[in-house]
Amino acid sequence: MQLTGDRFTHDAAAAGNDFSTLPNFPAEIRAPVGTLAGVSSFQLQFAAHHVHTPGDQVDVLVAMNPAALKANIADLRSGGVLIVDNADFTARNLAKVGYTEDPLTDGSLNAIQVHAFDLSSLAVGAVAELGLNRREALRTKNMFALGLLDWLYTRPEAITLNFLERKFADRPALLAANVAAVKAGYAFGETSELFHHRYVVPPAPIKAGTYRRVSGNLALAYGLLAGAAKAGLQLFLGAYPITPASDVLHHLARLKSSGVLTFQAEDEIAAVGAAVGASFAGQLGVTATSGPGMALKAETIGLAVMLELPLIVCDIQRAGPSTGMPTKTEQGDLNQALFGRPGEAPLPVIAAQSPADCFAAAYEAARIAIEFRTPVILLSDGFLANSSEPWQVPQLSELPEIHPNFATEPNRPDGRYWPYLRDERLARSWAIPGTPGLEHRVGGLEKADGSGGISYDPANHEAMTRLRQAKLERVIEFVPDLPVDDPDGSAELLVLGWGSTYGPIQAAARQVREAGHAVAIAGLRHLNPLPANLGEVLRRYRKVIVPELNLGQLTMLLRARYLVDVTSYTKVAGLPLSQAELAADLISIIKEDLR
Amino acid sequence: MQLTGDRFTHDAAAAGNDFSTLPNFPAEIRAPVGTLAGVSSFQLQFAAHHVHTPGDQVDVLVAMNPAALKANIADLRSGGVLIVDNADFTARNLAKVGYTEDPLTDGSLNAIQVHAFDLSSLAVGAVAELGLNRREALRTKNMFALGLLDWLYTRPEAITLNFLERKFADRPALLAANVAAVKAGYAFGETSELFHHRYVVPPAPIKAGTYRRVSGNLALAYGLLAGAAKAGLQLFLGAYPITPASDVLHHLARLKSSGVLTFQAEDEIAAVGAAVGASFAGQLGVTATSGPGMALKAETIGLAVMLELPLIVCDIQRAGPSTGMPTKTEQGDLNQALFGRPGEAPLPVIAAQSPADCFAAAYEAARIAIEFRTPVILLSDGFLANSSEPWQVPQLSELPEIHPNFATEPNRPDGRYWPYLRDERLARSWAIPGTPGLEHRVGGLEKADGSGGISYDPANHEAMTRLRQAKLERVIEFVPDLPVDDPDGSAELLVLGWGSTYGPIQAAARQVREAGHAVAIAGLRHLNPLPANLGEVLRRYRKVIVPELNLGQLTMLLRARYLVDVTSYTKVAGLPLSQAELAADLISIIKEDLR
Amino acid sequence: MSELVSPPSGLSGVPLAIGPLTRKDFVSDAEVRWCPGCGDYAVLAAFQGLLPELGVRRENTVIVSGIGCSSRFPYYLDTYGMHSIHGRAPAIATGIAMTRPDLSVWVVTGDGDALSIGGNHLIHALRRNVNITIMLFNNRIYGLTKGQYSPTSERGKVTKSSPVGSVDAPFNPISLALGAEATFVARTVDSHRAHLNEVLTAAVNHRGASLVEIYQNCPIFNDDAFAGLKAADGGLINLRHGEPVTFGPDNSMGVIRRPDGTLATAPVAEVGIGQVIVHDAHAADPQLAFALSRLTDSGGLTLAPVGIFRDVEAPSYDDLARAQLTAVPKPKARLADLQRLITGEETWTA
Amino acid sequence: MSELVSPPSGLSGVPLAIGPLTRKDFVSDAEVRWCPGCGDYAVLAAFQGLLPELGVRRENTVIVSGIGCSSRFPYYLDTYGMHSIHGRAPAIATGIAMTRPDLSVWVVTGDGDALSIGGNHLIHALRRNVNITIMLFNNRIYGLTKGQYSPTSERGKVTKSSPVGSVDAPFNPISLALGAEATFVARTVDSHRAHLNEVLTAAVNHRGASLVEIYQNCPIFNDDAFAGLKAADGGLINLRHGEPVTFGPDNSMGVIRRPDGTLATAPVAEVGIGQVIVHDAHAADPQLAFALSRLTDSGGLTLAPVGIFRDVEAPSYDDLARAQLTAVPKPKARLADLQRLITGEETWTA
Ligand SMILES: Cc1ncc(C[n+]2csc(CCOP(=O)(O)OP(=O)(O)O)c2C)c(N)n1
Ligand SMILES: Cc1ncc(C[n+]2csc(CCOP(=O)(O)OP(=O)(O)O)c2C)c(N)n1
Ligand code: SF4
Ligand code: SF4
Ligand SMILES: [Mg+2]
Ligand SMILES: [Mg+2]
Repeated sequence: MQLTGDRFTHDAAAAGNDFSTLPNFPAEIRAPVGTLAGVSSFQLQFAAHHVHTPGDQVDVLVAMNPAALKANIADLRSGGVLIVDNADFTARNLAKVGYTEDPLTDGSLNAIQVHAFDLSSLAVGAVAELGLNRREALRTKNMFALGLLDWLYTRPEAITLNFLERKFADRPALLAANVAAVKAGYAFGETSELFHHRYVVPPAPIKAGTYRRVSGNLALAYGLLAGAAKAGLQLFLGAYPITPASDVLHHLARLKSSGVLTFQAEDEIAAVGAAVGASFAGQLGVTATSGPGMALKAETIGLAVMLELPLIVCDIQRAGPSTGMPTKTEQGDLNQALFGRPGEAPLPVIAAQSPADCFAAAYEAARIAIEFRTPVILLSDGFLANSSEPWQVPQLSELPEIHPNFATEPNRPDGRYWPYLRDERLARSWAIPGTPGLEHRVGGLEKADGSGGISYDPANHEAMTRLRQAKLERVIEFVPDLPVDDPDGSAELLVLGWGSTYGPIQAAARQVREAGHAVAIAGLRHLNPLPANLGEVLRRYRKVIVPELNLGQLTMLLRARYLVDVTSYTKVAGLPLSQAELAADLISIIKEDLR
Repeated sequence: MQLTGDRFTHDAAAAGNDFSTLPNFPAEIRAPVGTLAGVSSFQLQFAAHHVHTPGDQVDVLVAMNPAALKANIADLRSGGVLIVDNADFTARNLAKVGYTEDPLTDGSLNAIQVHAFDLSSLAVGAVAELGLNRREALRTKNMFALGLLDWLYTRPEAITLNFLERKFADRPALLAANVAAVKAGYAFGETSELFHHRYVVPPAPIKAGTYRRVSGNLALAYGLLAGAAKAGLQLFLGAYPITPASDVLHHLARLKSSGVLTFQAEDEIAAVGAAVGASFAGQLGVTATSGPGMALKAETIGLAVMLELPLIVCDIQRAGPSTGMPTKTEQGDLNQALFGRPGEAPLPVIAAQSPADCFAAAYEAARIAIEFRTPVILLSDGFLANSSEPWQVPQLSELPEIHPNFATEPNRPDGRYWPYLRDERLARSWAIPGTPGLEHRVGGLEKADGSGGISYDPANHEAMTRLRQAKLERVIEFVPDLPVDDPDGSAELLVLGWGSTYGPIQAAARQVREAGHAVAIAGLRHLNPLPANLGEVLRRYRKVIVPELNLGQLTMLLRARYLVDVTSYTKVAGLPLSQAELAADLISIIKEDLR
Repeated sequence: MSELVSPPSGLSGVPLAIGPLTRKDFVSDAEVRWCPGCGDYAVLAAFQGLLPELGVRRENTVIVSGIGCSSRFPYYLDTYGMHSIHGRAPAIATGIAMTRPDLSVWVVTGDGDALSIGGNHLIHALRRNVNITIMLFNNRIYGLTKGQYSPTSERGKVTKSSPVGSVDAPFNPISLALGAEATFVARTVDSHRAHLNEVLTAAVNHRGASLVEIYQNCPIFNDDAFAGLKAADGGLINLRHGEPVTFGPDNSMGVIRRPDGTLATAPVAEVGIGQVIVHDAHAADPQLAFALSRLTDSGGLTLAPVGIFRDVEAPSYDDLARAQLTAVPKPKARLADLQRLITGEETWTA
Repeated sequence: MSELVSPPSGLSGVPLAIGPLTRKDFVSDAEVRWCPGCGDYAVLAAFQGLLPELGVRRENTVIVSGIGCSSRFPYYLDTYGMHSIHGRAPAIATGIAMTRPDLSVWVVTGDGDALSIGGNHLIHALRRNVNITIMLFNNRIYGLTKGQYSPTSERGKVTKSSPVGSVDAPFNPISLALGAEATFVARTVDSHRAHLNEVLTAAVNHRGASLVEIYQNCPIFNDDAFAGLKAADGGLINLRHGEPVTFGPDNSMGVIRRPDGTLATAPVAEVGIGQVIVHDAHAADPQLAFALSRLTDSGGLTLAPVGIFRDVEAPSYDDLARAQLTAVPKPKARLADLQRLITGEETWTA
């Protein structure tokens, strides 16, 4: 199913639709097929308008067996279309997933347009002549389904066929079979008379440019690499596999031709340690993990704060606490990112807002880390990581420059080198090994400002503690004012999200506005330091709602910082925020609280 | 010097004075004697009234060499008494610590009553007949100084002599020498005519009862043990040495006759892991560390939140970030305690307010951990850890009972056992290995409430996340309302501290009140959940000042929670809060801001 | 020593079952969720069969695991169990074993869990000789995170995280354990039920830390990693205490000592059975066990000794730690003692 | 192999110093702050003398340490250095070595730092064979935290944290390293400057991970821990490749192989020099090195081999990892390549 969804997404992209996808994997590696735990699904929303989420309720559901039907039917909207392969609807299979009656015949799906047929046999029949064994033949059913969907949505078959030719270039038998299956599916749509409508989804009005499809983890990997490349540094990733961050390692491990060094460490502590080492050596050290791994890295991140070295720590959040639900999404690590270190150890925190935005967020993280010599925490989450959307490919030449500004000369009148002399931004001087005359030592003990020598002087510690905080605040230079989307300026309600909630917020706002209400929305990318205009923005609205996939972590920050009585709106179900639910709640708030 | 200070403290205690001590060790193990880095000092405040800190400025300074003088002279108040051994005031020694002139003769100490004499020779002379070698003889100078101080403060020599008899019971030569030195010092005071006054400090008006002297780390160890004993559990400490927490391990390792098992682990992760294991096995698992170790324990603490098992994590805070200044104090880990874990992982946080209060705080931590089946973080700091004060020895029989309430029977109608069925407090059922019929599995994955089986159900995760938070909030049952010290109810200014700042706040309030101003003070012991009346208390005052040894961590919490514009008052110098500075600042706030 | 006393077993102190137990008593109602064909199934089945035979009470058995496919193990056994966090099971088990000598404590872990993130706890548990039995499922891959190479993968392994081949030299878990002063070290194979049984029984009866490496097939991400060994004429060298170390078809091959002192394999027919070394699992010194461990080829695995490399008596950490305690008195007396303790010697009265 | 090519040295790739360097060049201006009489002083002095002899540029030397008394080391050397956090130096050094083949990377650590909290990083760095040189100061105690027993302390050690004696069995760092596949393992003594020099020189010239255990006296918390060895007639067994392993007064003692294959010591006069084994540090197989490591008594230390136990050629991890990269093009071309990469193959235009 993942492949069918993937290719159908490309068809939507080629047709100029905007889209958003969400693959959904079982928690087990290969949970037995036909069980609820074993269902793998792929959700796609595409449209002629801007799309911000993979959608909550679906219009069309393709279910290949009873388990898939059971697991997903609740998401199909009333009146929606169900395409279902009934080949496996035996009593035994139905019972296995808890159906006592056959849902295709017991009337329970009356509110739905059901198209049930033996898709498996049709696919097997279509490839009958091609010499595949039964297992291989059965596998082509996914391509049959794709052909059928292509027909239903009036997509040209050519894109899929081209792809198959590339994919199976050296396996002609499989190529022929898959092509035959696609064509058979397409023909089935055309001839079976099961379907009374075909759909045409016109292109969405998106900015002119070259687009590609990208998932959050891939965009993030590219953003890191772009940052290193623009700074002229090697990218070094130290990582230990963990869901849903492992793909960052997988993507970067393939980029050896781009000079990326990846180090699969023995644990998360070694991973971040090696990244700190790489940065000390004058490269861009990065590490990527999820919540439990973040906890383990905390001590070393604190060291990087003290050393004042560039470092990017990517936290692809998953549902917690503890092992939690590793394959599910959440925004539970904001507090950990901001506060999860001993002592006062401030550092910049950036959150990506959409799969494609992971690129820009990672690039910004690199720019801040390198130019301010500071560790930066980059927050993404399981939803962004695996979800994909169109991405206007950036021109690297147009991205802001990044200057590591390595020290090459002594910086003291007496010809010495002091590693903790600072520039106007309070960023310290950065000399890397191999530079003659600038030999120096850094460490985790408190140091005298300027010289960097160990210091237990109370006044120095006081000054250094405040200086590290002041440096963090200088990062505001790279933080743009928060733009608010408030079309006619009449809204009394502001919905402020951060990270991945901004997609659903945008989608919900569309619904609220379509329902005739005014609502302002904004999405925070910079969580530390916060944008300079944020206080003013918050005070501008009668009511501020802050949706989060946690119990109100940003809310706490905003209330503390601005003393504004913002309202927390929280979901912790391991799922992306539901746009429909949010829209409904916003409308009732507008109707009731803001009358 | 530590021993002299220690014994002189006992003399003060015996005289019924209230007191507070602060030993100050060099960061290096044995930094060379005579260097500034090598100075070890012992600060003591005693009085006929309540004493809350070891004092900022001292009345009497005893300096045994130029380095000690240089390191501490700034703390001696103008007009104070300096007793100084001038034996080592050679040009070389003076130069070594940066004196270009001899401070005893250059007039720089004119504002001070200087008593300089060759204390070393006097001590050596006093023991001349006793057959010690020179090094041993010289060591008696500390006892000479003690004898002199005993004379100066009109203390009976007997207490010291008794102690020496116990200490040197089996080393008669050393006993004789030390006794001789004490007596010689006493006699020197009496006969030398150097001193024109003797002081008499009457007993302080303290509650009737039996008192002993106790340091924070010892009181904490006893509190943990008392908690385990009252609950009928074995105390298990998993620990990895770290300054300033190591003494908790050292103290408990000596209590083998009380059934305490200590485990010196390979690292902090193993230490807390073993403690979780001990709790799972039905004992009281405890771990003790400082900031860097806390960071390493975060993942396992999250596991304990998920398992819902008792666990006490003691964080004896030190100056950070990173390695920071290990021997110095700070309150920089409040945020880490509250928020330093992935996902939503709420747990109770308690902070001890004084050395002796470490007992009560540890006992409360045990009570909450056991009765709510939850990890509890207990915050102390380097100052409390090493500082000592009089402690009214509690009667164990009067402490509140602690009931582990182990499950012994199946709790389901069908005869099964569900480990996540809850009582009214939302505490889960706790069955321990060895109990027949209650076999069950727990783990870090999200679990179905009740049964505890692994669950990926979105609604269940939502419910469990809120339930863990709700359970934390039920702990309020054990949290008394915050008492406010506002003698005549006329104060407009509230000073709210937490943990170890409450001592200096009390001392400062005394000064402020003595200067004729009204000020209200309160000290928070429970940081999570916060006392029920806290919001009301904060709103009662025109201005609320929150002093902290960090950059305002409690302040953030209060502002977020109560939307009250509290004012942060922060010091991060690695030192306890200065009462004099605070008092002066409070007075000027009262005079200027609250006119 | 004038008398021969039988050494304490790993299970002494654990109460005996009252009635006979069966396999069924140890099967929990959780649905087993490994991939079809996973080697974990075979080990689970063998283990469920073994537990009732040990004769100790079900409720006194505790199984602690880390994270990984294999670490799901405790859920499938109706004993006390904990599915903890990645790599930390030996530390948690240490706390259990120290405080409760009446429990039989097992650790279930994987090659990633035990040797990558958990390597330090493993070697320290072995060094200390805590009375626990560790089952290390070595599939030479990270299963649960979908197939990255592990610290036991052969160099050059192509995985998602090593698309052009890994460059790490692998650990030999047996050598590592012996280097860490382990007192019981063994290896067995998922599909060899009788051998598994035998080795695990010896392991749990050993007092102190026992490490059992189990070669376990992961058909999804590292299929047939041990096929070369499992083949009828494969290179499994079965170690048995007191017996000559022979292997191969009709035991035609033997392990001999070369003139330089190191071990090597040779056809028995050529060297004569007299040259074949005799295994001594109880040798106080681990030199022989270590030498035997080196016969494992770390690459494609065509040769590997299985069985008990080392099984020596040594005081167990938790026994020693408990021996330092004086018996805890009854609650009342305990509180009175404690009251004396906290009151201390230097008090004064106000 | 038809040709004999000299293997790459641990220092190849590190630029040579232009002019001659002296000890003074390597002395930083930080005040040395160990206790009087601490063994660290002797090692520091030797090391400051050694560095200029290596011939590489001062600015291309990096010293990374963890936390502990010994870990103050980098501050006293005028090279690049990092005093990092407890136990993590090998991991940090790995990142440095991987990204910068032009640097000579040293790790300074203690028995607590390397073997307690940092045990996992140590064994993994050794297994991978990262090109770093690790100096492990073993004083068999935690110095900086004021004297708790460490993973190398003898059992029964009385310290603040073990008031009635520790119950842990200690690690033998050499055995542990060999069990972890280390390719260079040696031991030396703080006060034996010439030996220290020789061993460290060999270590840094070894390409890959080199572990050098240095017996270091802590006069404050564990005084004379090695006195038994250092005594004139003490039990230091000096290992030299290709030479018979003899020791004691007039080399009157020798190491022989017992009939059961294990090593033991015996008076040479009794057994004859022919029975004394000849050391082979370059043996591909670590069996001999391991056997030699077991001659160390783990208790009061009266016998301990010193010198190079093992020194074998094996590809270093960082060399292999870098070899997988294609050369990074000049900045312009690099950006153009990257632009192509991120644009990808399936684009569309709006
Ligand atoms: C702290 C932490 N880091 C990483 C992970 C992700 N993770 C889970 S299992 C695993 C490795 C599993 O490999 P192995 O121990 O060999 O077990 P297998 O699945 O092969 O049985 C990893 C990396 C995690 N759960 N927690
Ligand atoms: C995370 C962490 N845990 C604990 C400590 C405290 N600590 C500092 S050094 C040390 C042990 C030092 O022993 P060793 O490595 O043998 O060095 P030595 O001082 O003996 O040279 C410990 C436990 C720390 N700094 N950081
Ligand atoms: S991934 Fe491999 S180890 Fe994991 S359950 Fe599947 S077959 Fe077994
Ligand atoms: S405590 Fe020991 S190891 Fe540390 S500096 Fe002092 S003598 Fe050296
Ligand atoms: Mg595995
Ligand atoms: Mg040490």
